[in-house]
Amino acid sequence: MNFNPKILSFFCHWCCYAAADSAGVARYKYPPNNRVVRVMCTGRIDPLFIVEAFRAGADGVLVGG
Amino acid sequence: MEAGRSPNIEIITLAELKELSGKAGHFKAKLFIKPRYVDPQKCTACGLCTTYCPREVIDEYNEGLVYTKAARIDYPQAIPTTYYLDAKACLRMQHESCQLCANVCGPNAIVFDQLPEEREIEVGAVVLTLGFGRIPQEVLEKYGYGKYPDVMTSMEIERMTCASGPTEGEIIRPSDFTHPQRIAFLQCIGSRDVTCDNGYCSSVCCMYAMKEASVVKEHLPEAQIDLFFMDIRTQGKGFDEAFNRAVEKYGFGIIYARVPKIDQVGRKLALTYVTEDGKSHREFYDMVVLSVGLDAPKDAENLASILGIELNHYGFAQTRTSSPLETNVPGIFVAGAFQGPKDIPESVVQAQGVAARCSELLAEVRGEEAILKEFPPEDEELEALEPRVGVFVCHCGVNIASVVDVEDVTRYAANLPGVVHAEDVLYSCSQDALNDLVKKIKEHRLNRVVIAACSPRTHEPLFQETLKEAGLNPALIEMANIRDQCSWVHYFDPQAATAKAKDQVRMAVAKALRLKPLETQKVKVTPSALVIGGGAAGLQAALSIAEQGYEVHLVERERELGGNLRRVTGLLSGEDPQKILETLIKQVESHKRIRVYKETTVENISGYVGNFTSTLRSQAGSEIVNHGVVIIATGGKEHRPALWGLGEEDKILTQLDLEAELAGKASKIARARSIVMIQCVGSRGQDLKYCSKLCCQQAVKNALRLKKRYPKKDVYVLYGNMRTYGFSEDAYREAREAGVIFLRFTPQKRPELIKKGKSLYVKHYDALLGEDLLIPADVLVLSVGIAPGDNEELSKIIKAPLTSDGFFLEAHVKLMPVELAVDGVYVCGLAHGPKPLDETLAQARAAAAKATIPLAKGYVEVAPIVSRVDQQKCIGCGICADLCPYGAIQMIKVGKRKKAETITASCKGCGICASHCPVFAIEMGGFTDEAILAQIEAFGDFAEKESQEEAEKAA
Amino acid sequence: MGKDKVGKVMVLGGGIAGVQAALDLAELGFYVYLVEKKASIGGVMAQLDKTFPTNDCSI
Amino acid sequence: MLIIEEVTRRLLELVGLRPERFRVDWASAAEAPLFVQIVTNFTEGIKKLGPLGEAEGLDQGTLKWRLKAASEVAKKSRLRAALGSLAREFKKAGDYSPENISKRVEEKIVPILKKELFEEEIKELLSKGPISIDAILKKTGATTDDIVPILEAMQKKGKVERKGETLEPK
Repeated sequence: MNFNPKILSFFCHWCCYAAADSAGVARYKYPPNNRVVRVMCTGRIDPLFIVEAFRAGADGVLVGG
Repeated sequence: MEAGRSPNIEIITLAELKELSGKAGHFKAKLFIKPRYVDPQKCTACGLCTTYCPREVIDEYNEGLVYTKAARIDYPQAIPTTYYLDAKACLRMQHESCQLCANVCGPNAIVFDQLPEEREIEVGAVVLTLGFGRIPQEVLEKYGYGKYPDVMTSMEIERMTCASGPTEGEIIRPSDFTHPQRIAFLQCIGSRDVTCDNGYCSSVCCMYAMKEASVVKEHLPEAQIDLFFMDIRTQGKGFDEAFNRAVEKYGFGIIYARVPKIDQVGRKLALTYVTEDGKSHREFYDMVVLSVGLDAPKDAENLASILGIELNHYGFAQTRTSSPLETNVPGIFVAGAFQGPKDIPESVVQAQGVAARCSELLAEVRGEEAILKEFPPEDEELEALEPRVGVFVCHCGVNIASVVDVEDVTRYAANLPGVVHAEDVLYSCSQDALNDLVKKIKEHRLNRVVIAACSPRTHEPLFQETLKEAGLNPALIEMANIRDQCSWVHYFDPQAATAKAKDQVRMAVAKALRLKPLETQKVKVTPSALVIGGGAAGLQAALSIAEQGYEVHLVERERELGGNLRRVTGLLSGEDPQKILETLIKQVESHKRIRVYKETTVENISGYVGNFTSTLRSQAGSEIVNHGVVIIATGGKEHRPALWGLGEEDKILTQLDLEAELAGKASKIARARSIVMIQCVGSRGQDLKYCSKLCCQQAVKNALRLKKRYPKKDVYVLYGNMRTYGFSEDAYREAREAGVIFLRFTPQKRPELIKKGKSLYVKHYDALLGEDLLIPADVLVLSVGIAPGDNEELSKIIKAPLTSDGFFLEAHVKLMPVELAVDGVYVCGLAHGPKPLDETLAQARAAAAKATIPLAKGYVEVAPIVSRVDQQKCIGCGICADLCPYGAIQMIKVGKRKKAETITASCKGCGICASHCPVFAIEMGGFTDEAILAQIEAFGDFAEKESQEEAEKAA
Repeated sequence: MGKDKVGKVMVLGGGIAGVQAALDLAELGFYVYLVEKKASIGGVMAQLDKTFPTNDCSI
Repeated sequence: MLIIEEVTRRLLELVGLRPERFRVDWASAAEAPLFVQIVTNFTEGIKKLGPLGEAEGLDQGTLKWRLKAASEVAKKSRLRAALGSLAREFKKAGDYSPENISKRVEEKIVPILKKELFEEEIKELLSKGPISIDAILKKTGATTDDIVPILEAMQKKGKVERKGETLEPK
């Protein structure tokens, strides 16, 4: 089975988004399945966003603070 | 490289200083400016001149590995982005024969008859950042360089590993263009070598060799790489860890030997050397890389005579420990490698420090010559049009384009709804690309811009500036991160990376369509600083800020100022540390703009850059102070581990204890016949993981002091790697010559303490003899390293992270070495990491420079990411006001009803208010519900499309 | 004496240290002449591919 | 965030999604390796789970209308006000232990979630024509206790008519 999940991530500008940048700078690698929405803080996350993400067809939603 | 964009920096290239007169505060300088033969106003950097220039010359920028043309630019992102003609090579100028470039140049920018120019400028201060020079060719020739093509320099490898370099990142042997299988890196070429008059250590080669070896290994996974060291000098913050990780990951061979000679045998290079166990080896390699050191800059002597500054005996600027940034001439300062070999972070720190130093000198004329940058008014008509999105997809050289199919992404973007223009760009952040962006905005009437490139965290401000220049509101840009979070991390799957890039671009376009112009707010700054910690770093930082003209609150926990420096009684330079400290304290305590709080701690800090409020607690009670910035200079502490019987016997001392002895009667020493020093006690893999950087210098210093006072006594220093980097290598050599015995141990066989009756011995495994030695230790001196202070609590108060070792984590290791992740908070001294006094003092000034910037400006700009309440929708429930972590929402009365209102300056844009608003009455600037939902929906387009495709396939 | 001073600084050498000093001086409210011998600024750092330990591109 | 997380989790649970599909995690700017680990683990987890709906045993149609209902619920000011008040209560009391959050959300929010979600779902179902109570129970995955009060309220408002075991929209 070759299932490539579609994952939507919401990353905090100061934390996870920054960590993701550092991961790039260090040339780490990770699976290319996630798409990223940058927010200034995870406090911005509304339950509606998560539900909408699934409605849009996400197989998983990751919120990174 | 923002220097090209500041209206207050005038770049004068191809220029040399001829004369300097006047004095500190007011100099007159005469410059000699060579002709460029290209008019920078007209040149569009199209590169046609280079294409058509028939004259090939060796490309120095690429270390002579390839050819370039007489009409050229060194590299595409060069500033100024103007081509130039190399007069020495140009056929027209040498032989009056050709003028192809002038013929093809569209804007007629070529001026063959341009003449050299003299220019006189008046300045208040002079900063010398000459950098470093090259080790002479003769030194390299001793190792067969120039004779054997496969002996290469580290700079040549650097260009070769560069993906946009001459070989496009391929590592090949110049002799036969094959991939080398076995590579040797030789350290200390032109460094630590008195035979070429460079007795000093170049400080950076160990680390860069490891970097290059790692990159080479990434390119050639099969290659076996050996590195030949005398000592591994990776003393910088976090360097040991990076080094060890690289050795483990790539399986490098580490050999302690200095290879005296290389010869070619057949197609291979033979290295003959002797290892520590006395055995002789002869090994064959396909390629040898010489880790070439840093020489004094070539023109230093000439400049020194023009300026009247002193150079040290190696030709670098002469400075003192107490004033590492000053030459002997007042008003002439120095920073970077010209002050002594150093790496990028150290250079940046000194550069920032020197800025503070100039700012102190010229405080009263600050702003008099500065030009304010003005932007054209916003084109409101354009902004009001239906969104017209322009998408710019960046290659970032090969950083993105080698993984992501940039052209494909661009084609894809062109067809997205709302997009009226899409193109790919080689380096979207280069000056000419930015100019081009302005042009394209006007040409295509773009009112929304999507840049698919690197991270908005680093580059959005740059593009926002460009939008402003084009008359657009800076909020009308969205970036798609297709480098840091795509090409760099998904290089193993270009197809998936390209798909991801397309998705991110589509999502960015969807968001861009919903972006609205936002107003940037300016917030006033309280013009004073809080400096926490009254040691050398805190004193110097406080003094610098005060001298620059701003109020300082200096808080010290102890009863006395001075911190760790109080315990240091000697310096390698011969200066008296106690005098340095005394002077600093006197200046600080008598300064009218500094208020000192002793026996006081910081209980709480609230607020944000420009407007902090802190609670200071002392026995007398607590006091509230307002200030615009914070400097953390809380220091570190001597690490006193429960190792080697420290504290059990009075014959066992730390280096600092020894300094106290040496400053006093030294009765313990006087009785001893043999004194043994042990390095890295508790450091580098024992209870502290890291290297404390200064212990080796300290040990050498104290060993020398002992030998001078008691020439007959035996002094031993047992070490892992002797890290007397820079000019302190001289002292190491002097100590050996004075009879101090240095013995190396390995991490596997660290020395041990043996007690026999009342006598102490140190057991040391001697590699040469192949057996254990028992060294009598009448006094045992431990180099114990530096542990972080109590940083955790402060880190929580200030909300700035620490490294895993417990020191404060800078915002960027190289480019922002004194700034923390929290705006308006800076760090210096041992709170940042272990370092010797001169580095601490320079860093304190660097922190002072950075901290003074907002104070001098008088305001900070608040990014327009703040929340806004739609008072029509607001039902006045007050949930947002209660939940806001920054107290940035207040409830006001509008008519008869309560409504929420944002206090813009306090708002951090976190959005808790918006996500908890029952009626969606709060919008976040740049992150509206509408925009985020549009991004989510755009994400779904992909999902739908793909599942449809899958369904079709299945059918 | 104070009136005598000039609020400008000359930085000799356009490598990383020179550029950084110029940027900070400009931010501190001074006018800077960044004087470079070669045709472009950037110094040796512009020749470096990546820098350790973070391997950032150097520009 | 913790409360929003818990509420979202419960809502997704009621929709019938596997809890593993939604995760909240933390990595600071300095923790790139941790970040990589989080993303990799999460992706692997979802890979194992399979496409949305598959692991849940929900067909695409059901999934779609249930999520649509959930989306409507997330927009309801009644739910949002309750959520806001709860967040406020937590901020004052300061006890953010997972047990406490789970307990208070269960008490305060879940009943609203259930009511609003099932009401939305029933509306959705009814919009397609008459349907039996049994079918509603099956399609929503709710219990009789969950839906009886909702149906009664709807009847009162005259939005639906009960004919024996079948409901007809009005």
